[in-house]
Amino acid sequence: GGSNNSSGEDGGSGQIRIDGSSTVYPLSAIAAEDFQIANPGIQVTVGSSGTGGGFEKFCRGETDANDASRPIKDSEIQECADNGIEYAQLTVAIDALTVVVNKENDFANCLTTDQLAAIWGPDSTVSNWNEVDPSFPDEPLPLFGPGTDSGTFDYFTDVINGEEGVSRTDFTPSEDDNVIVQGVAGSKGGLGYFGYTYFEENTDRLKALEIDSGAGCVAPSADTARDGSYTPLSRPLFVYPSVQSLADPNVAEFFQFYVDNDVEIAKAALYIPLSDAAQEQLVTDFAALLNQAGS
Amino acid sequence: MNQPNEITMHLDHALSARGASIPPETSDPVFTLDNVSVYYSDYEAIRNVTLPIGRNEITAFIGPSGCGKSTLLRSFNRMNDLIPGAHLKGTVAYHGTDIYGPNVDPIEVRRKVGMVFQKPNVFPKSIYENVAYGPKVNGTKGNLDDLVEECLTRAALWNEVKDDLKKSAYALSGGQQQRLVIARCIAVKPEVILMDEPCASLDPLATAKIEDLMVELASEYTIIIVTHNMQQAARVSDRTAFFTAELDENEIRHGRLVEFGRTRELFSSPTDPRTEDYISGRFG
Amino acid sequence: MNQPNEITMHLDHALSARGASIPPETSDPVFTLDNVSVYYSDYEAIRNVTLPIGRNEITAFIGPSGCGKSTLLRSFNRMNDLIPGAHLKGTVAYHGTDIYGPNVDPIEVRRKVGMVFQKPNVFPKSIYENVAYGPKVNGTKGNLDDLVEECLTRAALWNEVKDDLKKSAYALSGGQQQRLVIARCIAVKPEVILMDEPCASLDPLATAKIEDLMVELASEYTIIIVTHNMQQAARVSDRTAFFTAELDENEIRHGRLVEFGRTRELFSSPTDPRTEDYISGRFG
Amino acid sequence: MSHLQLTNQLAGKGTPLRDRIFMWLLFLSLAIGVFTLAVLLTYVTIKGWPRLDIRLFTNMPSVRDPENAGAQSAITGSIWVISFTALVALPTGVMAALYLEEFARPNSRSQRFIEVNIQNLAAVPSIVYGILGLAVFARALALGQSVITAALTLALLVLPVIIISTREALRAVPRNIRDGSLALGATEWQTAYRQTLPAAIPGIATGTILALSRAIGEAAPLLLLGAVSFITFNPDGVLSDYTTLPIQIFNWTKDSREEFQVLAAATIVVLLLILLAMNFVAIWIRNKTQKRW
Amino acid sequence: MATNTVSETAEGLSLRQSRPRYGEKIIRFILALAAFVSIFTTFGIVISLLIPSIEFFMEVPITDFLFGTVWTPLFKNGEFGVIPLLSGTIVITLIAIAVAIPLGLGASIYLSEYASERVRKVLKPTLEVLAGIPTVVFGFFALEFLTQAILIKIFPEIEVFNALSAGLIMGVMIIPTIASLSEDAMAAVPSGLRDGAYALGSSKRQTAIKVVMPAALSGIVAAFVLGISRAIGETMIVTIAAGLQPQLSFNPLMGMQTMTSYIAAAGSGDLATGSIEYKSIFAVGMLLFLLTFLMNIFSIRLVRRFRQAYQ
Ligand SMILES: Nc1ncnc2c1ncn2[C@@H]1O[C@H](COP(=O)(O)OP(=O)(O)OP(=O)(O)O)[C@@H](O)[C@H]1O
Ligand SMILES: Nc1ncnc2c1ncn2[C@@H]1O[C@H](COP(=O)(O)OP(=O)(O)OP(=O)(O)O)[C@@H](O)[C@H]1O
Ligand SMILES: [Mg+2]
Ligand SMILES: [Mg+2]
Repeated sequence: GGSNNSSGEDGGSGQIRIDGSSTVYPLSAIAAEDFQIANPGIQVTVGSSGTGGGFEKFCRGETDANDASRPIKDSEIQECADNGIEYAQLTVAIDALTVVVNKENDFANCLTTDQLAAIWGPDSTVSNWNEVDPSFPDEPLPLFGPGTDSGTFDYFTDVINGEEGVSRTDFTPSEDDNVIVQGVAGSKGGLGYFGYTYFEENTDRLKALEIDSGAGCVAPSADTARDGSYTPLSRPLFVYPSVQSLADPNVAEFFQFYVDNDVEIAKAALYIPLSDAAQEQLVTDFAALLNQAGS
Repeated sequence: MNQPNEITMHLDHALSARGASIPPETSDPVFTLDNVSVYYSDYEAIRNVTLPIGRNEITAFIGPSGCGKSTLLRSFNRMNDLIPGAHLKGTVAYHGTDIYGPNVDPIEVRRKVGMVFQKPNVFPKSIYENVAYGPKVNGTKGNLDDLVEECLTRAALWNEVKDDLKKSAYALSGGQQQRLVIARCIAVKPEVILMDEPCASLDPLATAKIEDLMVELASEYTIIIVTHNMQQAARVSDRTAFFTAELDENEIRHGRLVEFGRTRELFSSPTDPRTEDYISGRFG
Repeated sequence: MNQPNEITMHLDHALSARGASIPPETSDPVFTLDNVSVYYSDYEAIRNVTLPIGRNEITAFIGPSGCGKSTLLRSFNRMNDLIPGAHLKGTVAYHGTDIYGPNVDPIEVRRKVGMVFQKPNVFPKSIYENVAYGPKVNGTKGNLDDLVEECLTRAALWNEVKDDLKKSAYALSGGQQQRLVIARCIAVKPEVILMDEPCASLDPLATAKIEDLMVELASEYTIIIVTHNMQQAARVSDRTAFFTAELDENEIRHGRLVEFGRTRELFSSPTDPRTEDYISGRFG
Repeated sequence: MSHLQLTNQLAGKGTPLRDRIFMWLLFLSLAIGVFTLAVLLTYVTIKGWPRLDIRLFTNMPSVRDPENAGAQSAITGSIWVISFTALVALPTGVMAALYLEEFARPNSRSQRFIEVNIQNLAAVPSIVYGILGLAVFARALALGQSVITAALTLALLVLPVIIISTREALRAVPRNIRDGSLALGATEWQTAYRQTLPAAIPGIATGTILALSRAIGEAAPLLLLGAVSFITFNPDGVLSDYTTLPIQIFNWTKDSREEFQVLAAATIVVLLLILLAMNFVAIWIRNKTQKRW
Repeated sequence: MATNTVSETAEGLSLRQSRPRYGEKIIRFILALAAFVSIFTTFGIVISLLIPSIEFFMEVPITDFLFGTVWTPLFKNGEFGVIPLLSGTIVITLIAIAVAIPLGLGASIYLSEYASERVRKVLKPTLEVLAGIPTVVFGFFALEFLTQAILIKIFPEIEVFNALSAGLIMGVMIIPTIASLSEDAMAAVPSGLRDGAYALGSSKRQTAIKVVMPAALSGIVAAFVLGISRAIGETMIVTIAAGLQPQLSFNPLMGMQTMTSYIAAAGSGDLATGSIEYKSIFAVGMLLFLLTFLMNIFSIRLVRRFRQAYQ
C-alpha cells in the first residue's frame, strides 16, 4: 500500500514512499534519515529504481513522491493524468555531469563536445585515445557509463548525441556509480561520466576533464554549474511530490522538512546547493503547493 | 543314501512334548487357506497353498531361503498390502470370512492377528510406551498400567524391567527386546500371533526363553512361526508346513507347499523325498 | 540327552571322501596362527587363536553368528587393515613370515592370498574385464585372452560364457557370478583362497557346483572357508575349526576357538560339549 | 623356502610415488576449497574490522554518515523475512514430504510426476523465483514490496530442499518401525504421526536449518521484488517495507565511498556469523542424534 | 453346527471398520495439497514467464532473439539478439566448471576413499559451509579481492569487471555441490566391490579409479550436470563482479553479461511494465528456465540409471 493507504490515516505512524532517480536518491535518503531522527514514528522508504521506473510507480499511485534527474516526460504526464495523480516539480539541487578519466591519465585534460560525441555516438567505433586526437598516445579506451535506465544516461545522450537514449552500446553500463568509479580507476585509459558528487568523493582516484562547448575549456565546479558556464553538462535535480499524498500531514511535514533544510541536505549529499534566490523560490513554491493540497 | 532311520533318531530328542496330544486332522481351524498364491507385481512368489491353521496350535513354516515363507506369513494379516504391487489370489478365510473380501478393514484384521518380526523392532520410546502404544492407537483411554504389567508378565519380562518402565526400550538386550515386542503384540489382545524367525538374531539362551514363551502362549493364542532352524520347529511346533522353491515349466522359481502335517510325523517319516533331503541337511 | 551316536550316523553320509587321506597333524602349514586376537578399536572380537592351515587342504571355520569367523578370515590377507580401528595381536605367519611384520606390503599379501565373499561382488564390467582386472592392476601387460580362458575353465564357467565374454557380469545368475569371482581370484595366481560363506546366497544347485569346484581347486590351492552350513563343512573340508562367542569375566562377548581337528573326527566325536551341542542343532 | 626370500616376496615396492602424488592431489583439491573459505573469512574480517562493533546492531543505515551507519533494519528485516519463510515453508514442506513418503502410492505416476517436479524446482535459478514472486505475490495478489512477498517467494524457493531432506529423514526411519506399528492395527496416519515423524525430527531439523540458511543469504530474487531501498526502520508487520542483510550488503558495495565498502565487509561478517551458527546447530543436531538402528 | 455359524458371523462382522475414519481422509487430502504446492509453483513459473514471453515474441521474431548477435534492449531502437548473453553465460560457466569439476571430483574421491572417519566429519561440514556462503559475499570477494589484489597483478590488462574472477569464484562456490553429490554416488557403490578390488591386490588409487569411479559414473555425471546448471543460474556473483556489458566475446579478461545478471539488472531497474524492454526480461527468463530444466531432466535420468544398477 502506498500513499493511497497512508493518506487515509491521520495518525503519526504513517508510511512515506519515495522512489526514482539514483542520482537524486542521496538527497532524499538524507532528508529521510534526518527527518526520522526527529520523527521516529514515521517510516520513510527511499528506493532508487531510476527516474523512469520511479515515475512508473508514482503515476500508479504506489509512491508518494518521485526523485527525477530530468523533467517529467509527456508520456509520463499522460500516465499520471490517466490515474488522477497530481504533482508538482521541486528543484532541490544542481548536478554537474562530470567526465572522468584515470588519475594517471596525464595526456587528456579537456575534451570538446564534438570529441565526446565522436566517442559516445551511436556509430562510434573509437576504442583508442589516439583515435580521439592523434596527439594522444596509443592507449585503449574502455568506456563506462550509467545504466541505460537512468536519467543521467538520458540527459548525457540528449545533450551530447542529440537525442535521448542514442549512444554506442559497447560500454559498461551500470546503475551503480561505484562501478564506474572502479572501472575508470582500474584501467589507465578508462573514461566515464556521472554526477559531480561521485567525482568529489573520489578525487584521489579520478581526474575530471574540462569541457569545451565552443567557449573554451570549463572545469566542473559548484560555481560554473550554478552560473551555467559549465555547459551543457550541468542540470537541475527534481523531486515530484504527489498532491494527494501531501494531504497526509506526515507527508506534508516530511516535505516541509526537506524544503527547509534543502541547502544543508544538498551539501551533505555532495551536490551543489541551490543559490539563495533559488532556495527562497523553493520555499515559496512549496507553501503554495501545501495550500493546494490542503484545500 | 536314504537312511530315514538315522534322521528320525537324530531329531527325536528335540521333538516337543506337546506333539502326542495333537489330533491328526485340524478340526477347528482359525484360518483356512484355499489355493492361495501371492504375487509381487507379475512375480508369483508362492503358488497354490491350501492349508488349515488349528486353534491354539503352533504351526511352523520351514523351508529354504526365498521359498516364500515370509510372504505367506504376511498374507495372514494383510501386511503384504503395504508392499506396492503385492496381491493375492485364492481365499484366506478367518473363521470363515475371507479377510481379502469386501468390507474387510485391514486395520481390524491386524488387530486380531498380531505379528512379531525377525529383528526386534521396538519403538524408540520407553518400555511402558511400547506396550501401551497398541491399545492407545486402538482407542483405549484411561490408565493402562495394569494392562502393561499384565502383558509384560505374560511375556516373561516383568521381573526384569518392572523397576524401570520409563527406560528406553533400546537399552534392553536383543532377547529382552524380542519379548517386549511380544508383550506389545499381546496388549492389543489378538487371537493369532505371527512370528517371522523371531529368534534369528538371538543367542541360545534368549532363544530358549522365547521358545518357552511360545509354548506357554499357545494355550491362549494361535501361533504361526517361520523358522530356519529345524530343531526349533521340532521343539516347539505342533504342525509343520514345509515349502521349497522350484522352477516351473517357464524356468521361473515359485514357492510351493511340499508337505504339511503333524510335526512329529513330518520329521520322523516325511512322505516327500524333498522334505527328507531338506531335513537331513542335504541342501538349504 | 547325550546321544553322540545319532549325530555321528546322521552326518556320516555327508562326510567328504577326502577325509580319510588327511594326516592327523598338519605337517607343512602354509599359515600358522599363534595367539591371534583381533580387535575393533577396543572390542576384542576374537581372542587367542592358535591354528595351523595345511597346504592344499580345505579348512572350514564354523560357529554361531558373531563369533568372529569372518573377522579371523579377513586377518589372513590383511583385509581388516581397511576397517578403521581394526588391529591384531599375535602372529599370522605365512610360510614363517609374519604378514603383519615390518616391510610387509599388504597389497603383496593380498596377491598371494585371494578372497571370495558372501555376496558375489562382480565388478560392473564385462565378464572378460572382471577376470582380466587382477592381472592388469598387478602390472601384467599384453594379451590376456589365454589367461582369461584358463581361469574361466578352471572355475567351471567357460562353457557357459565363452560365446559372450563382452556381456556385463551383472547379467549372470548368482551362482555364475560366484564362479566368476572365483575365476577372477585365480587369475592373480594366489596360493591361498579365502572364502566367506561363498554359497550363502545361492540355491542348492549352484551350491553343489561351487562345492565341487572347491574340492577340485584344493589340489592346487590352499582353501579356507567360512560356512554356516555344517553339512557343507562336513562335505567339503579336510579340517574344521569350531568357534563360539562367550562372555568373559567382564560380561563381554568374545569369539573363541573351541575345537580344531580333522573334520571327520570333529563331527563324529567332538571332544568339547559345546561343539556337540552346536552340531546337533541345539543352538545357533 | 628361506625366511628372507619370503620377506622379500611380501615386501613389494612400498607405496609407489604415483599413488602418493595421487593422494596429495586429491587432498589438494579439497584444500583449495577450504583455503578459499579461509582467505575469504580472513579478508572480510580484516576489511570489516574497523566497523565490527555494536553500532552495526544499534544504528540504522545512513547515507549521510557512513562512519556511524549500522545495519539494524537489515538485521531485523532478515529475521522477519526468514521467520515467515520458515513459518510457511516448514509445515508445507513436511506435509508434502509425509504425503510423498508415507501416503502416495509409491511409483504411481502422480507421485513420480511430483517427485521429478520437485527435483526440477530445486534446480531452477533463484532469480526465476524472483520473477514468479513479482508476478504472483507482488502484482497479482497486490502484496507489493512487503515482508510477506519476500517470505512467500523465499518459501517457494526453499520448499524443494526442505521436502527432499525431510523425505530423506523419513526414509532413514527403518521400515520395521512402521511395520511394527501397522501390525498393531495403527492406521497410516497414526503410524506417520506417532512413530515416523518423531523419529525423523532431527533429520528434518537439520535439513530445514540448512535450507533456511540458504534463504537468509539469498539476494537475487529480492532484487526483483524491489527490496533495494533506503530503510531506516524495523519492520512492524508482514505488510511492512523491509530490507535484508544481503540486499543491504549489495547496496553498500554499489556505493563508491570506501567507508561503505568497510561497512559492507563488517555486515558480511555478521551475516556469515549467523550462517555459521545455523550450520553449527545443524551439524550438532546431526551428530548428537546419530541413529542407533 | 448352528453355534458355529453364529460365531462365524460375529467374527466376520468384527473385521469391518469399527468406526469411520474421516479424519484420516481429511488429513490425507491436506497432505496431498501440500505436495501439490510444488506443481502450482511450476505452473506459476511457467505462466508468469510464458505470457509476457509470448507478447515479446509477437514483437520480436523468435529467430532474431535466438540468433541475433547484438543485445541492446535498453537503447533506442534496441536489438534483441540473445547470443551475447548466452556467450557470456557460457564463458563464465566454462570457467566455473573448469575449476569445480576437477576440484570437486578430487575432493569427493578423497572424502569417500581416503579420509578417515574423523577427517571426513570435520571436512565435509566445512565444505558445506562453503556452499552456504551467500553469493553476494562471493561477488564482493571476487570484485574486491580476487580481481583487485590478485588477477590484476597477473593480467595487467584485465578489466575491473571481468568474466574470469566471477567464473573462478563461482567455480569455488560449486565445488561442494559436485563434491558432495559425487561422494554420495561413490559411497553408494557397494563396499563389496571395493573389498573385491583390494582382495585382488589393487592399491587405493587403482580401486578408486578403476572400480569405484566407473561404478559411480552416472551419479558423478549427474553431479556435474547439477553443478553446471547452478553455474548457469547464479546471479549475484556475476552481477557484482562480471560487469553488465553484453558482448559477444570469449576473452575472459573482459566484462560480460549473463542471462541472470541481465534479468537482475533490468528487473531491479524497474522498467516500465508492458514495454518491450520489460518483456525481454521474461523471454530471457524463459530461456534460462528451459536450459536448466533440460539439464535437470538429463541429470535425473542419469541418477535413476545409477540407482537401478544397485537398487
Ligand atoms: N517386496 C518384494 N518385492 C518383490 N519380490 C519379493 C519381495 N519380497 C520378497 N520377494 C521375493 O519373493 C520370494 C519369496 O520371498 P520371502 O521373503 O517370502 O522368502 P522367505 O522364504 O521368507 O526367505 P527367507 O528365509 O530368506 O526369509 C523371493 O524370491 C523374494 O526375492
Ligand atoms: N567393522 C566392525 N566394527 C566393529 N565391530 C565389528 C565389525 N565387524 C564385526 N564386528 C563385531 O565383531 C564380532 C565378530 O563379527 P564377525 O563378522 O567376524 O562374526 P561372524 O562369525 O563372521 O558372524 P556371521 O556368521 O554373522 O557372519 C561381532 O560381534 C561383530 O559385531
Ligand atoms: Mg523370510
Ligand atoms: Mg561372517
